[in-house]
Amino acid sequence: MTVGLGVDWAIEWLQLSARKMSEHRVELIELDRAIGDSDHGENMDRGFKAVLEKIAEAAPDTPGAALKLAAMALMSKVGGAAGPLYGTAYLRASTALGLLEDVDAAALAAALEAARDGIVARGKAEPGDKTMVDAWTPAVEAANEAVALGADAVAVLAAAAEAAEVGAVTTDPLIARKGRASYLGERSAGHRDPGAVSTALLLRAAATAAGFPDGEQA
Amino acid sequence: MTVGLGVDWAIEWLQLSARKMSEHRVELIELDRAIGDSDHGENMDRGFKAVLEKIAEAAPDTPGAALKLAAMALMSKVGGAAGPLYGTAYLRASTALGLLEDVDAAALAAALEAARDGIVARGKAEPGDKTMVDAWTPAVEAANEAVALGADAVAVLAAAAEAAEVGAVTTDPLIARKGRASYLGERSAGHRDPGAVSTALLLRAAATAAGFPDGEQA
Amino acid sequence: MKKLINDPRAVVDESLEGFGLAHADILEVHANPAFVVRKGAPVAGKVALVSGGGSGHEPLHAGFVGHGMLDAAVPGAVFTSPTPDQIIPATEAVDSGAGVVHIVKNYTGDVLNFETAAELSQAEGISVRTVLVDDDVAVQDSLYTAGRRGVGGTVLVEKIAGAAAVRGDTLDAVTGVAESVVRNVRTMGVALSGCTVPHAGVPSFELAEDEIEIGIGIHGEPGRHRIPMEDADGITARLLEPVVEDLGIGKGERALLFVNGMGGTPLSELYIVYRRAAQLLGEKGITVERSLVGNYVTSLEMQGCSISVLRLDDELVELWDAPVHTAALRWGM
Amino acid sequence: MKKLINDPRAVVDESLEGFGLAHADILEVHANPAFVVRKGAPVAGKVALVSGGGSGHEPLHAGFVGHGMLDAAVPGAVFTSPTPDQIIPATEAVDSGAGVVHIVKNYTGDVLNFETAAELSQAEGISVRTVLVDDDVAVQDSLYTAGRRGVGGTVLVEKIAGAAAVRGDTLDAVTGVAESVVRNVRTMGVALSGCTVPHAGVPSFELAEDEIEIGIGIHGEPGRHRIPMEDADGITARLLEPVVEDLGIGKGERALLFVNGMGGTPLSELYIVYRRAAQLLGEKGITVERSLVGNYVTSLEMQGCSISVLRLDDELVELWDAPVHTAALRWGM
Ligand SMILES: Nc1ncnc2c1ncn2[C@@H]1O[C@H](COP(=O)(O)OP(=O)(O)O)[C@@H](O)[C@H]1O
Ligand SMILES: Nc1ncnc2c1ncn2[C@@H]1O[C@H](COP(=O)(O)OP(=O)(O)O)[C@@H](O)[C@H]1O
Ligand SMILES: [Mg+2]
Ligand SMILES: [Mg+2]
Ligand SMILES: [Mg+2]
Ligand SMILES: [Mg+2]
Repeated sequence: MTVGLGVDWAIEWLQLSARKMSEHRVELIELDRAIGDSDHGENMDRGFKAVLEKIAEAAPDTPGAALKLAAMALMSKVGGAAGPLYGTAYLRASTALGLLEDVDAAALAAALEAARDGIVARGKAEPGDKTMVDAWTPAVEAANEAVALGADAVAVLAAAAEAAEVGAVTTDPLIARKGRASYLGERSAGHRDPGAVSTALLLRAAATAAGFPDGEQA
Repeated sequence: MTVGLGVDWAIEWLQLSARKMSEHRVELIELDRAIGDSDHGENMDRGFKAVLEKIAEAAPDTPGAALKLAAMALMSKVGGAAGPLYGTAYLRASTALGLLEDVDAAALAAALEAARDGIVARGKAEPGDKTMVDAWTPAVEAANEAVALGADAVAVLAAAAEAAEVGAVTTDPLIARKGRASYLGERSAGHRDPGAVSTALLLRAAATAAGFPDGEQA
Repeated sequence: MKKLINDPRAVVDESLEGFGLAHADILEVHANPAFVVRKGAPVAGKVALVSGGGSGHEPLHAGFVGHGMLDAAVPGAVFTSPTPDQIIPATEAVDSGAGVVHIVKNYTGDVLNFETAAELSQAEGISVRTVLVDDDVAVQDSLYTAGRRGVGGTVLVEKIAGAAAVRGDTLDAVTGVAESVVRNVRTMGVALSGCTVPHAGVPSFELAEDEIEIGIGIHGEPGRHRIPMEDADGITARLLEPVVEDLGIGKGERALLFVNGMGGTPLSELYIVYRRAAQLLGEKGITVERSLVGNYVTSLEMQGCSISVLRLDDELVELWDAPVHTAALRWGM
Repeated sequence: MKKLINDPRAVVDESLEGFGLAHADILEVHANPAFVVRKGAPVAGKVALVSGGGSGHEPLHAGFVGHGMLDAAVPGAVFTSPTPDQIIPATEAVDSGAGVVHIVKNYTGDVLNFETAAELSQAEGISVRTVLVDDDVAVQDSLYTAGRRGVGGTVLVEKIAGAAAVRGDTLDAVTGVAESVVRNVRTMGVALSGCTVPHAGVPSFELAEDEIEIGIGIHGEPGRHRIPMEDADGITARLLEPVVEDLGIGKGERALLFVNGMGGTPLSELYIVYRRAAQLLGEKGITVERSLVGNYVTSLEMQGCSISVLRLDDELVELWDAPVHTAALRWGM
């Protein structure tokens, strides 16, 4: 018997992520159209389709291996800003998980933190810059808090997803200082950051894959 | 005392023509837009503005001289198909009038016929080809008939104008075989030929300048 | 329709002025009457080439003035052929005594105005030959009509005849080369949108979101028929097949393939059309030896393209490859 | 929005395929991953230049692959920067051992992807230098933002650095030349209409009949502000003044003036803008010594233009004039 989340969860997460990116493709394009260049949904959809293919080719045997596979696929198929940022995030998370076969709450929170730190290291965005960091940062904080309160892995993911969703909404009034939306200056206010929304969708998929009931699915 | 139309009539005709081309500029553009290239009104307006300038520069002293002046201005400023055709028409009419100071009914009809023949010689269009020839030909016929019936110069012009107006309307159902509208083949049917309409306007201006009451003016 | 212009009636003059400023190294722009002459004209002993037509087709014709192509270009108002009082001084400015070839697109207005100009120039002692370009297969040719239009193929006539003139060909020989290009080139075009003549202010025609015009000319005039929108490969076949058939080109022959943009279509789309056209020619056993892809004979900002095929032989290839230095076409120097 | 395409997801690949067919004499197109390499690469002893970015800006960058300019170009999806797995093999294909300069437009995506590619290529033993182009004065520069965008000036960087590489400059010297072009060029753009990304199917932004966007980039993103439509001379002044001011160019200095079309604007209008820009520079006592007018860095079928001014000195003029032979820019050979 395992106490944490195994490779099946990781694979399920990535597959569900692919489904979500496809379902929300148009929404993410629309968000990006308002303050960017209309491609975020297309990029993420293309990237996660590639992740599915990679998984079908060579089934990974640990959660870390699954995330590494995803990282490589995202880096080589997404392009734009999101590709390297998500690629780095998944790669750092994979490294944090190492060869673990079962991921417990603490390991999960550490992996999320590593992912967020990777994004910040590459993109140099701070919270409040109106980027995916505004979804990742509250997610990491919520995950760490949940661990401190003794939550299990599923609850950690649920807390992270919830916080990321709230974080995405909080980008609405912000004036972008990083990424393509920053060119709009004050005109970027009043729009939600597409990368923050995709982050929330991906973390929600992680919780759902772990068995946490998903409002959108129900 | 003179019995026919003198240089004052000719100048008045050209000035009124310029006014008419300006007033009907948009209408002629619209007609040309449907089956041509949207420039006939612009071309005629530009051309007759140049005629006005020429007249202002050097006042002609016979009707023939006035028409020659107009011919040169039209040839050098209208361009397109209409420029050379009207240029030739006015030149031939001028030649037909020679040095006459007073133009009587017979001389007028002969000048109109010379104008029409010039257009046909240059453009090779036959009646029914959906061109300005479909306004000129009935005008010439009506003028000759009026002369045969003993009409005076004013009545000859009125008859020609009336016939040209009817002629223009008869182009509606025709399929164009000459000019730009011919490229449309059957799609040219159901539209009035812009050159036939400008011809009718110019001949109406000739009658009005000669003192015949103009419905449009009243 | 927004346009980067000042006064709609000043469009041609101001644009020519800018053109002259940008290309002062190779040409001069004359105003009142408007025409463009290459630097160093007349070129001693060389037959000169003059072309012209309505404006709105840029870079045609002024963009092809320079070494190896036109000696002068005569731009009319937008979509309106120029007048003799422009064509005559342009003809005089470039004649070295070896004679002048007028390259005229077959439209009533162009034909008539160039006819008058040629007559008057001849009367002044200049030998003038006229070559009519009528490559548009969308129009049925007939003795009783205005005949076929001159469209995209005009660029190929100007380039190749220009090279023959540089080679030292006589007036009759240059005329002959130009005529042989006319005989061997066919074109057909499609519009995805109309275009707006500045002085008119409204589009020449309107197309619904799912309609295209097949067999258009280059003056914003509607085409032969309107069909539902198709994909690029389908449209390419519709344009190419009549071109190939009318030209009667087939297996074992050599061709130049020219995909011309009408002004508002991205270059990337022209290459998608080129791809399919090249494939189709390949399937017919025709070797595409030379190519040209870009906006060369346009209709203002119209979206769409035309496909031209020129049958090649060794001489035409050599003349095509010969150096040319104009604002819009340049190689070998 | 009608487009001459087949499958929206195949646009880049099919267009590249057609591009490769049309220009097989000077370059090769690789598929999966997609990149374009000049014929004869790597050129022994020569520093190589690689650039890339999202597609939709044609002819940038693939149109500038060839002698005297880029050795390779790496096209991403439409408006999406390419990925390291495209950039790395392109870099490897052109390195002769003399090193490779990556010319990168300053966008987060381009910077990050080229960064990864450069790191991994370095690890494989290739010396890579990166030059960031950030010429767009519409964006306020600041340490706390993504910084200025790379736009029209990129063409000038590629041409001039390419000539330095042909001259035999070392990796550091070519990098230095590219950086000096970046330091001396500024650009600002305007849109009269948005553009439609094929996979999105709706315009990137909508403008009313009497509105224009000032300070746009090249990805269909909205600009800094929206103003009522003005005439060409007014718009030209609005674009040129901040360019001149930011560049700090003035009386007695020499310049290259580049009026770039965004794809859907007729060439004739670009010359109207050029005319006014040249007049304004003249009034300031700045000598326009070189010019470039045309659609070189586009945003699909967007209507609008950008104006770039490059401060010239003898060396830059010499490098600009040096022979170049690419699909979209060619002279001297
Ligand atoms: N410097 C950055 N740090 C973190 N996230 C960023 C940064 N720049 C952009 N992003 C994220 O990337 C998203 C845009 O991704 P995408 O549209 O795929 O790429 P691109 O902007 O290159 O078109 C933005 O919504 C934002 O969340
Ligand atoms: N061969 C011809 N013979 C007589 N009239 C003609 C001929 N071709 C054209 N036209 C007339 O010219 C008119 C078009 O003139 P215009 O629009 O100014 O010139 P273009 O057709 O060159 O744009 C037509 O409506 C027609 O009446
Ligand atoms: Mg984007
Ligand atoms: Mg017309
Ligand atoms: Mg016309
Ligand atoms: Mg992008």
